[in-house]
Amino acid sequence: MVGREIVPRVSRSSRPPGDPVLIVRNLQVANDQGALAVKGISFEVRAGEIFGIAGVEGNGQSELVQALAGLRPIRSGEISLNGAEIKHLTPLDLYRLGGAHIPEDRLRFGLALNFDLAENSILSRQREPAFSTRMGRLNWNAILSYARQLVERFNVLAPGLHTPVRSLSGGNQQRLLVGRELSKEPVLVIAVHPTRGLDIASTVYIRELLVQMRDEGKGVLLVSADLDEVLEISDRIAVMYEGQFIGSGKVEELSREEIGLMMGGITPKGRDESALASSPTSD
Amino acid sequence: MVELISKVEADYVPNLTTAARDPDVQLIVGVGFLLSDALAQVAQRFPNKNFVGIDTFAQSIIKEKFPAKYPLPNLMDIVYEEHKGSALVGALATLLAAHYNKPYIGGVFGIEIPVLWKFEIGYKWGARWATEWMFKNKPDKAFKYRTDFVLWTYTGTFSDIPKGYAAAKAMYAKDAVAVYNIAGPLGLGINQAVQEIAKARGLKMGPPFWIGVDANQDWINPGFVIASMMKRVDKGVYYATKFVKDGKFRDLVKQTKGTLVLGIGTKVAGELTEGISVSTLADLDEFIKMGQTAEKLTGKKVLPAPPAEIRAKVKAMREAQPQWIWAAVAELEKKIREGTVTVPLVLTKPDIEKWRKELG
Amino acid sequence: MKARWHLPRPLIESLVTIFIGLTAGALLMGAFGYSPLRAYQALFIGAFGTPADVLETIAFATPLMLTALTFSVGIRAGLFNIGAEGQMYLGAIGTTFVAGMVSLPPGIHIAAATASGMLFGAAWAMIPALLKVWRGVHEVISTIMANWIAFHLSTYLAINFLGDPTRADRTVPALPTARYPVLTEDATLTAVIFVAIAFCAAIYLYLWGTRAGYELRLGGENPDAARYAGVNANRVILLSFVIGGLAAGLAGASQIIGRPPAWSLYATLGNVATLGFDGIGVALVGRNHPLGGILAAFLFGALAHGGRLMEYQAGVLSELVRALNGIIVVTLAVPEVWAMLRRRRIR
Amino acid sequence: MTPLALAAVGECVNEKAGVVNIGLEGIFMITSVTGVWTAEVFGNGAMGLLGGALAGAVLGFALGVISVYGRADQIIAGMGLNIFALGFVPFLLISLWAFPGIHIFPNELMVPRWITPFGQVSPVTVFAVLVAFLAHLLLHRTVLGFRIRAVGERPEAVDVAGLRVDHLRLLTSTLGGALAGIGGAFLPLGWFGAVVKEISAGRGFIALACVVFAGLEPLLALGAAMLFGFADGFASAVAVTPGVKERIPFYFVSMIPYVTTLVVVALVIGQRRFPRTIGRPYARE
Repeated sequence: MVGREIVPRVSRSSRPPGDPVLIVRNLQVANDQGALAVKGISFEVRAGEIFGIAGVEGNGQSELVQALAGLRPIRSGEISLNGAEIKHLTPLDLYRLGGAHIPEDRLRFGLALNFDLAENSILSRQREPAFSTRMGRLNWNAILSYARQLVERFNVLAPGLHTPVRSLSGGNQQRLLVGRELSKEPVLVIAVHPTRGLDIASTVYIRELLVQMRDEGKGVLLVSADLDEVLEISDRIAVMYEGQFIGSGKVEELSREEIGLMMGGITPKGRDESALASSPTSD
Repeated sequence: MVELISKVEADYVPNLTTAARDPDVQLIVGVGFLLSDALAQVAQRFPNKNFVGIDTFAQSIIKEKFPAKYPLPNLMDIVYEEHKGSALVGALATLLAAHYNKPYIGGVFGIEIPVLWKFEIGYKWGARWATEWMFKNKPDKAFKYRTDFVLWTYTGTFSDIPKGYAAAKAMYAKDAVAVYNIAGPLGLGINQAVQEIAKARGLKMGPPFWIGVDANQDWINPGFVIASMMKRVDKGVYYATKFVKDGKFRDLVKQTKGTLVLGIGTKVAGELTEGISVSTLADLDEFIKMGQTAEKLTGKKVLPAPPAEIRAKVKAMREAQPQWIWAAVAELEKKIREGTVTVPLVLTKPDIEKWRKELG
Repeated sequence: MKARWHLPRPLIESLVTIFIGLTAGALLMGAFGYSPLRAYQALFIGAFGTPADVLETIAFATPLMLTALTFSVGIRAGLFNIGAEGQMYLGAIGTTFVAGMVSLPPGIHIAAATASGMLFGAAWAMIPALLKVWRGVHEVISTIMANWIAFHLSTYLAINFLGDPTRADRTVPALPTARYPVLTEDATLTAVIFVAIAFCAAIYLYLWGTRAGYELRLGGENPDAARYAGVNANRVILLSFVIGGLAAGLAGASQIIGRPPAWSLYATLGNVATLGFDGIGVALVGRNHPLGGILAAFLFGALAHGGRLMEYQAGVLSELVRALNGIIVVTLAVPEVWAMLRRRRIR
Repeated sequence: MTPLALAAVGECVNEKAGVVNIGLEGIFMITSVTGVWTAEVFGNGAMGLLGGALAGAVLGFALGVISVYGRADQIIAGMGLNIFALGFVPFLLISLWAFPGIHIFPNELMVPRWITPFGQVSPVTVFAVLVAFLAHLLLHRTVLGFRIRAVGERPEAVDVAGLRVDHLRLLTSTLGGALAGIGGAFLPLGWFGAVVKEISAGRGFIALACVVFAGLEPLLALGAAMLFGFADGFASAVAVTPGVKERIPFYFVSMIPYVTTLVVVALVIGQRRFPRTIGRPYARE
């Protein structure tokens, strides 16, 4: 990208990661045309770490994440989320088991533009007892106070809670979305291109939030086409190329150039894949 | 005279009210049986205005719901004896079948609403009468009435002309000699079917024929419309207007209990007031004249051919049929007028079931 | 409390489209040699000239707000349910059956007849709904085919099972215990108007006040976001068709047990025909909002009722009112008109 | 069958370009009137077909402008056209000919039919078959056809390639309208012998069903039109057969074309793929 402004780095503490919250084994996922887009991928995301997936867009990242989020059927393979084995994952399973999902395209998946801010603040949380009764009535008082809380906590600039989300700026839309997902008290956060198209302040802020999540002991799966972002906040990195992980390792072990080459399909060291399924002992 | 066309039948009350509120209006005419309830209601609200319903039975609603008011003095239903007219054309078609040695006659109906049962059974009854007549008067042509002799179908529509075409085509394919149109514009579909055959065989005149309904439809395709069962709505309106003008309207309502029957041989106050007939050449002339007036008024062509040509063609067609056929139809008409035969009037489900069992 | 609904802009937009529709109508009338001024004057006087006319206008509005609701709920769920027509026929059949053939105590009878109409309407709506869920058949095609099938089926049922033995033209009339009370002698308005308004209001509360309503609207607003939020798309389809069918069924019921003088269904379905189609325009002018639909229904009721005086005094066929309806619908389909309007205002 | 085929083939091409015209029914209705009117003005049935085509083209063009530049919801705009026609046609009938609901025109204005050994065939029917083949060739064998298909699938690519997305879509919707217009004019001039206010009786929607059935392939659409034409004729033939009507009430026979449509569409729909941007306006990012 040309003319990119310098984004201040996010500071982070280092802490040993905990148990895996997401285990993926031999996952295969097809794309819309029925061709295999994810060709047998295995990895883990552990509590207290950020696992970054880098790669040029269109190498299967979208399909991978959609499969993990229950938005796309799995062709084969296994997913274990927070200790539960799931064959046919649905979005509700993800939320129920403590997953949060910041989708790649906030306008397509994450928000309903003509709904107002309050309504968007419970999107995907509408079934939680805090927001709707057992009989199915929405608890507007709770929703409004929760939305107000989100707005304050995540610095969403909006004229009011009844403003349609369409009229918010991109950064504020994303703050609302990220805030909503992170306030689910998740054990696993899946974040895809979380800062794409945002202003600097929002970008820094959202990266800080993700790091903060990690520091609070949650697992974060970060998928981003922005190599700087991946390098900056990830603990471990994998590079995805044509539906597979072409290389991976701890962030300290990989150079920028190395990753850049891998993104182009070139594996300088011919790394083996064992590093991916890293168990605590292999550290 | 102002005409209000209702698009939704539930509008009828407001429609009639709109007309009744006009201070210049003395007589409000509603056409169609669906107006009955509305007429009964509005006529009560405007006792100074006169109301006439064509094909309605508003007075019987009054009788049922407000017996004390029956008959309402400012309301007249005009009903027609379509079953009698249908019997005449049924006989005509059957005699033609005998003459041309054809196995069937046909009838194309609209939506099966009970009102059409009158036509259906009348037509079939006339057909059977004709077969019986032939045994007595024309034994060489005589055949026994069969329940499949009349091909008939309800098309479920009063506007989708191709349905009329398809139904008629199937009937002519079975060599029906004539098809009776009881579905308004669908007659044009029947006409299409006839024309197709005429063109293929290079015919200038039927058979095959079709039979018009309500208005005189003989001019639509001269030479192929053997006759029309005419129901003169215009006469009904004319009588009603005349009664109002002569100041006799309310007296007549009292005399007739509010229902004026126009049919064959029907009389009011000793005067013949008929409204049903099988079309004649004279009727055709009258309709041609109306067509010419319309052409003058609108500046548009209404008639399919020059009047003299239409007349000549129809005349030639009529004369090409043997005299005994017309005589037989005239005999039936006379018997109906005298009351020596009775055409069944079918309006209910048990009746239609019974008659269909008998006549097919 | 701050208003949840920003009425002014939609209201202005609706008024502008109506203005466009009326202008186009005036041009049509002018082109065919009628006087638009006289016509519209008659139309206005016809609709609002006397208190009785106002009530009659409201009577016309009653079924329209319901068939509009059918379309609105569909659009809110992202579906084009143009099957109100057929669902309404079946609703009329269901109501006629309970109102005319079943004896029940007063009070209960009205309720049962109304409910039966609504259920019949909803049942008929299940055909396109299930075809959509099972086979993905586009609802525009299936609802329109279902309308035609409903026409023939209802005529058949009306004549063969519900026919009045003494009256050839229509079904058995509703028993007096099943009739909504007439509000005034001067108009055909009955208490069914309150039921209609209450139903619209209830659906409004349902759509904006319940989880299911939220999910339904989300499904229409953004199907991907709905999937993301764990909303079952098939549930949304079924739910929106059921609500739409209930509304259309109630519309059918309202014309049988809530509209004098016939209190029955005509064998040609003439006293309900076209009310379903007219609901589409009403819904769009009402911005697909159940409460907006009520206002728009009054407007179209006025056009329909005023149209007759227009026909009577200015000689303009009242069917033209439906052409105006069509122009208004087309105008409302074009978002750029509003974009242009907004740009102008900024300038 | 002829009007169905004409409208369906035109709509196939139109939908390939990504534009949906739900207003075919309305176009049928309006062009049936304009067709007869032109025929009467010129005293010639063939001119009437032209009059129908012209009015259809204007309506198609108008819908195209609304969809392309106005970014309209095409389904709602099309329904609007249908509703408009429902009111406008009766108004037109009475305004033009001072007679409510129906107008019978002189017989010699009927488009003549060719007499062949297999029965009578209207030249318009032959034309419709020809059009289906031409549309097939256009879509699959010509550069223009390739562009039309590309506009439906990847308008952005067509745009980048320097072609006008808007012009291509206007072209197809005008063409589709014109073909439907010929079909509409054919209804009275080649078939019915009169105009009535509900002349098309749902045929516009059945044409749409043919398009869905055909998966936007003109030749299949032609086949579908024949099938539905047959279902219609079959219904009428069944209705008159003695012995059948006593057992099956005609009401059910009348449903046959509509039920056929529903069943057929439900059966094939899974195998049909439609252009990616169908029904959606194209906006440059």
